[in-house]
Amino acid sequence: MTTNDRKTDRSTKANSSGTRGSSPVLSVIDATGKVSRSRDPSLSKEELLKLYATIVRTRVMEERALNLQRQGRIGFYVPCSGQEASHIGTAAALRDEDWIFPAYRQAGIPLLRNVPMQQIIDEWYGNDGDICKGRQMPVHYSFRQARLVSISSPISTQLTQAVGAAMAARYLDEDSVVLSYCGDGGTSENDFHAALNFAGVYKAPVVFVCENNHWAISTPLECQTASETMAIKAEAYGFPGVRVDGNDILAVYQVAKEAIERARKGKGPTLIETLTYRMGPHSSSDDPTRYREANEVESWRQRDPLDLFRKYLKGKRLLTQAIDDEIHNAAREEVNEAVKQAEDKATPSVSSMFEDVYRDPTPQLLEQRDDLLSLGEASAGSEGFFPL
Amino acid sequence: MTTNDRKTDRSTKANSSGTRGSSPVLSVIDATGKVSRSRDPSLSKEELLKLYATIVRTRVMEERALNLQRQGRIGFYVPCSGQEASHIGTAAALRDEDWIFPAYRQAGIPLLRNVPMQQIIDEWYGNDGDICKGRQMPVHYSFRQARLVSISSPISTQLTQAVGAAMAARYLDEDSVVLSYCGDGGTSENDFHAALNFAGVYKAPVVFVCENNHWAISTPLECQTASETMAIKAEAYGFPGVRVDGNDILAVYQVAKEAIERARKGKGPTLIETLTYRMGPHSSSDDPTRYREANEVESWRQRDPLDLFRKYLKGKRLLTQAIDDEIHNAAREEVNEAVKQAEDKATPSVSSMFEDVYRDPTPQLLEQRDDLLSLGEASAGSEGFFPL
Amino acid sequence: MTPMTLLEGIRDGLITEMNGDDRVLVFGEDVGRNGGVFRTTDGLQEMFGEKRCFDTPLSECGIIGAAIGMAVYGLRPVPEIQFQDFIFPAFDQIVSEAAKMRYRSGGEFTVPMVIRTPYGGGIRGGHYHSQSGEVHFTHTPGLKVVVPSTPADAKGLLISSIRDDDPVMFLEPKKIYRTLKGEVPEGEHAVPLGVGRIAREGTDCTVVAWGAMIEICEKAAEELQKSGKSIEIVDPRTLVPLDEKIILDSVKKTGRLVTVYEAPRTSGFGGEIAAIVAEKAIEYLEGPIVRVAGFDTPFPYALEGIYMPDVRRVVRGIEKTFTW
Amino acid sequence: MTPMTLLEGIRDGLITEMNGDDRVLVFGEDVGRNGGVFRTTDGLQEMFGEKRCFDTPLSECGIIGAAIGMAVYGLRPVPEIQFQDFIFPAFDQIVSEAAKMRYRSGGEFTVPMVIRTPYGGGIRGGHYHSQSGEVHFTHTPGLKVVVPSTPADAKGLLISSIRDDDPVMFLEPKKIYRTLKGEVPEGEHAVPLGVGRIAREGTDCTVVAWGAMIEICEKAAEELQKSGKSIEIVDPRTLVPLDEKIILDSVKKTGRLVTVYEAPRTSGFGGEIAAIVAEKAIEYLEGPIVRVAGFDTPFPYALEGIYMPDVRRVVRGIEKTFTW
Ligand SMILES: Cc1ncc(C[n+]2csc(CCOP(=O)(O)OP(=O)(O)O)c2C)c(N)n1
Ligand SMILES: Cc1ncc(C[n+]2csc(CCOP(=O)(O)OP(=O)(O)O)c2C)c(N)n1
Ligand SMILES: [Mg+2]
Ligand SMILES: [Mg+2]
Repeated sequence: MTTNDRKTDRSTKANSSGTRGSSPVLSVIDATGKVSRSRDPSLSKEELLKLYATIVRTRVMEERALNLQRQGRIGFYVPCSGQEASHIGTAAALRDEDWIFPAYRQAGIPLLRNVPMQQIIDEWYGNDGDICKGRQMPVHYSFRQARLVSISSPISTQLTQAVGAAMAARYLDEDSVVLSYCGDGGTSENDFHAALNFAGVYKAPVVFVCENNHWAISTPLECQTASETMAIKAEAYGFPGVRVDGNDILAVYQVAKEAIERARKGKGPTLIETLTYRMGPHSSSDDPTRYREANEVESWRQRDPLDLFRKYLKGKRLLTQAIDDEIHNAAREEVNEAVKQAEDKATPSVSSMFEDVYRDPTPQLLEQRDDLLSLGEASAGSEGFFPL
Repeated sequence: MTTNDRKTDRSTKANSSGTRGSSPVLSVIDATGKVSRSRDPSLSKEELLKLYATIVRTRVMEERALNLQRQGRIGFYVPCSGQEASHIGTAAALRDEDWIFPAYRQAGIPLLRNVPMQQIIDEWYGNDGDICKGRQMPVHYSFRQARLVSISSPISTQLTQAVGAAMAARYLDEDSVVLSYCGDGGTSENDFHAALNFAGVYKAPVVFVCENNHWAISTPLECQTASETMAIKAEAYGFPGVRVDGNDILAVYQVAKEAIERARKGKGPTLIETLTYRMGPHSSSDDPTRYREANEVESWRQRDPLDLFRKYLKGKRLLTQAIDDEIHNAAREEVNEAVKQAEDKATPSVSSMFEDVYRDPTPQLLEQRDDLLSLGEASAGSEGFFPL
Repeated sequence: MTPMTLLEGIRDGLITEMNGDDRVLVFGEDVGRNGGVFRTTDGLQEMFGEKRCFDTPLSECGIIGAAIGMAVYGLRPVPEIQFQDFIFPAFDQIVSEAAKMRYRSGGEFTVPMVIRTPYGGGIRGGHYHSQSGEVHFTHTPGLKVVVPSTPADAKGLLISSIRDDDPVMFLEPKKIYRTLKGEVPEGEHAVPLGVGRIAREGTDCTVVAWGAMIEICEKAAEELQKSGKSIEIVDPRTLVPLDEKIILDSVKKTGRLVTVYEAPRTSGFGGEIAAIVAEKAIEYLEGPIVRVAGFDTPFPYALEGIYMPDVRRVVRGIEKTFTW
Repeated sequence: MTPMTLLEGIRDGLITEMNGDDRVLVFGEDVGRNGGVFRTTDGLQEMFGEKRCFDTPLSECGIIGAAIGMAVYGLRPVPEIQFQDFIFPAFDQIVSEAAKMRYRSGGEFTVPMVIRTPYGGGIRGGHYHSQSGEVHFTHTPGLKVVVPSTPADAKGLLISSIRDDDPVMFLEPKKIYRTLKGEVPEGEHAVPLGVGRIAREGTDCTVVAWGAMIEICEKAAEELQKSGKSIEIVDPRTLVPLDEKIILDSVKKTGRLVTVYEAPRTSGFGGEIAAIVAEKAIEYLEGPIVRVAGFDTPFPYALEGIYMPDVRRVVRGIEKTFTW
């Protein structure tokens, strides 16, 4: 079946600033790093540098992750390079008490929310320091201390849950807001529809961020939907949708701030579409050269959100080369140290596999555990049954 | 959780003609039965009278069905009174070779497509004349000869299937179009989203009719969605949505005709929202006085699609009282005769229960059948094991 | 003690928990204003207000997804799915999300939620208002699966389910919603999960059944009593966690086992019970383990009475364990 | 005969049927341009064009719903679900629609469709890239359930499935996609559905397994051979329809039965096989029926190797049928 003859322009030009069709795309930083004054969210120097450092730490962490994966030291990785501004910028507009239901490609958020690097990297290794006890693939984090809810693989299931959490917050008369993410592919799933519909009906204090990186693995946007934009989909649910240049962290922050405050005031949900691009493969198992053009990737590299933000900061004289180097070095050291520690940790115990299925294990689980353990003991002498 | 404070006006006034919000509602016949000339689809007298007779036959058939149900002679019924124009008008715009994937509330379509009354009423009884072999509840028809695909209970599942059928038609270079129905409640389901999205992406020759009767059992529209209209939801999928007065059969026909021809020409899908009202209960198990106001029902009764069409036909001198009586009498007789015959038919055989699970029964099914039958024989002498 | 139907027992359980715990919310399609299509939630909206008992859009996916989010946030949602046959649009949320949340987060996030849903045949509901899908849930680690068979248990098990810290599938045998009456303790009444009951004592053959099948088995046992066979009926009450001991003890005593269930025979939960006994107590068996179940066809309409296990088939099933 | 991996066998089966029948369409997430995330459909889009092999939006519900509509209209769709773990958004379409279409329409409408999907552990995929959900389908009358365990069967069973007039769940053991190699007949090669095979002949104990578990059982059998125990391995190939006879005949010969499966133990398909044997051949059994299965937990990541049945556990399971 050939899809719709429409051909989407995935280059940065179509998306950067200005309008496409009837949908304006908000952009704050221009290609030279200058800012349109009227829209500058006017963050303090500390705030700006924390955002910058978070992007850098995310980038450094990821480079290492892909390396470790290639060396077979961790099993899998999902890089987000190119999309850091999109999720770090949106999450930065939250208050600490607000909740996040992420997808799997928002690696910068735990760092932004001060989750120790060690906890993140322990998760990659699935070692006994991992909060998730080695039960999930790398990048499927759970950080309660950061109000970042457990990530799963099925696409978009977090969205309806986010709405429920927002309804709960409202029921409890708390004024926290819930932020949830999905990809462009994620808009096609059942939960996207149910979530936005419920959010509209109950006016839940939730903000949805659709990170439109133009691809769902190898599936291009025009094969995902014939909708003019992702933002327009919000109209089908009775609330506003906005488009923003997802590589421009100030624009992203600004748009998120407004949507979050709207939600907090009881004015209901917003769908934010961030236009962005994943510069790397879908995951460590993916070979993007099979399905996309080098020049498309290159055109987006020219608008790397890290470079763009650096230009802005340097232009404003908020960042010197020395500070930049320091940030990079600190990040590298932080990662090195965490990797070292993670590699020294043990695999979770065999009996831990039977925990947390329920609050209290059923008799069946205890029996299965004991049965398994007895086998281990019986043969431990010969070849060592539990190799991990 | 209280829903959105928005309060939908469900009265006919808000919906009849003119515009509501930004969405125009197409209407052709006014309250006096007069027609806005420019939009009259100019059907022939025969065509108009067939439409009229189909509404009457549907109405007469249903009155009888509810009666039979109350008497315990059939198990269940789902009335569509008030909505006949909406589905008969849309389906009438099809060609014979076009396919239909209905929901359960389009009882007029089989009649329009010349399915014998007997086959319909045999289905209510689930007797051995029933095409479905007594396997489904009443009103879950399947009429291959009318290209009307088997109806199921789960809401909106027919919509994605309709898209697949339309894709198949296009793949086979046939120019048939597929029409599919759902209710206002049905727009909230997973399949609504998937279906419209696929239809948009593949530009499938399919037309969706959302019969917005303002209620999903006891759930009012404002609790179903915060969307301004149902029609607007089409924009999220990149194709047009239109609203039409669903009680005005000429308007419905006109809108459907355009959408169907559009689809046939390869221009893609349309979502038609027909504004209508079910005048009776959701089903024979439902008591609508628990949840809706008498005056709301009354206001819609004033715009009964049968009366409206009659006014039009009489105004145009296409229908005399004598012909009207004849149509009614013929319908009554047709129904009486079919009921009589249906009641004389036997229950499907016990062994038929094991057929059609697969093309050929598995050994397991044959064993289960024989085992069951052997029990029947063993005890047939005593109290008669198979009472049906 | 008050005489109640099974349905009233459930309603009483809901009221008890809503009174006792503000975090308990009831919602679903038509549960509010209409009080549920079976009237299980009748009057709850008036009693507790629209914030605690409300109608939802027609989306099981949304209902369960939102319920999970509420539970994660700290509430105790009790969503209703109108018929178990209509749970499948929410199946992904149930098996991929609710069931795995505690495990995958190392215990950080939990889903204390009770999904109430009517299941089973007996109301002439045909394909889509009659199915018994318990196995889809018993095969999903992380879910508990509860099936009451008396009004008192309906209340008591529901209360325990709502107090439980894990997601519970609460399957209500709709056939006996109104036909089964019994004494129900007033106020607080919690029947623990994981503890079966002997519905009838006997010595010659064990029958394991649940929900609406219990009364069929009781009639079959009466019938067989006439020919001197003493039948023990075990109602596990909760399929997960399963009280294996009560089943094994009974089989060890009687030497015979029949399982009775409404779902299609292949891969039904009675097969699981047969497999447990064939692994752990085969040496006690004096005959084959017989299953009396629905057939491996979709649930029919006109022949519903033939499809569902009835007294004759149960009697014959039991007899087969004696002469084979 | 050509040496192929299991994955190549599947691809060859697809090509054979696409060549032979214009009505065969292949689609799903990333199956077109990318040739599938496992490369099972590699090159098909070039060979057959975008009309016959194409990518879809990220919606399993849409993929299967549309496939059903195509099948009803007269095509033979072969949709792919990227991982079986992700089939649940389409579960309603599969169990409520595809499975029941023929029955509910009295045979008027049918759904000749093959849903291909990789299942099972062994690739360190954690919770959501490792599950074995066959029971959800074996418990749904109207579906056939096929699991190949050799490259030749992968091709031959797939061809039969595509030619079958009913909906088939074609579950591909991804663990052995590339690791298992074997000779595959060229061109037309159809292995009938419903006919099991003896993967290894033996006299002392029957082991029933399928998919990637066959090779584990073969290793266990080798191991036990050393101590003089002769193990027969039965691969049913299709779980529905099940070749009961080949299982019962084997058990009658050996007097012992072990079932091995990756899915969680409770309500797994090995329990169904145990139940069948406990009903139909209990008098031949000389020991308990033992199940070696996944544990009743979600599928773990770091401890995958411990979770999945391995040679040790299978050996011990078999030994239990001798000494208990
Ligand atoms: C329900 C489901 N179907 C399929 C997959 C396999 N899968 C993982 S990521 C992905 C693409 C997601 O694309 P998008 O939503 O655009 O997010 P992105 O990866 O681009 O951030 C797919 C198909 C899945 N994880 N879950
Ligand atoms: C998946 C699913 N959920 C719930 C039901 C129960 N149910 C039957 S009809 C109905 C309301 C449908 O409302 P709508 O779509 O507006 O159609 P209408 O009945 O008004 O024509 C509900 C909830 C169902 N049949 N299927
Ligand atoms: Mg994407
Ligand atoms: Mg409606």
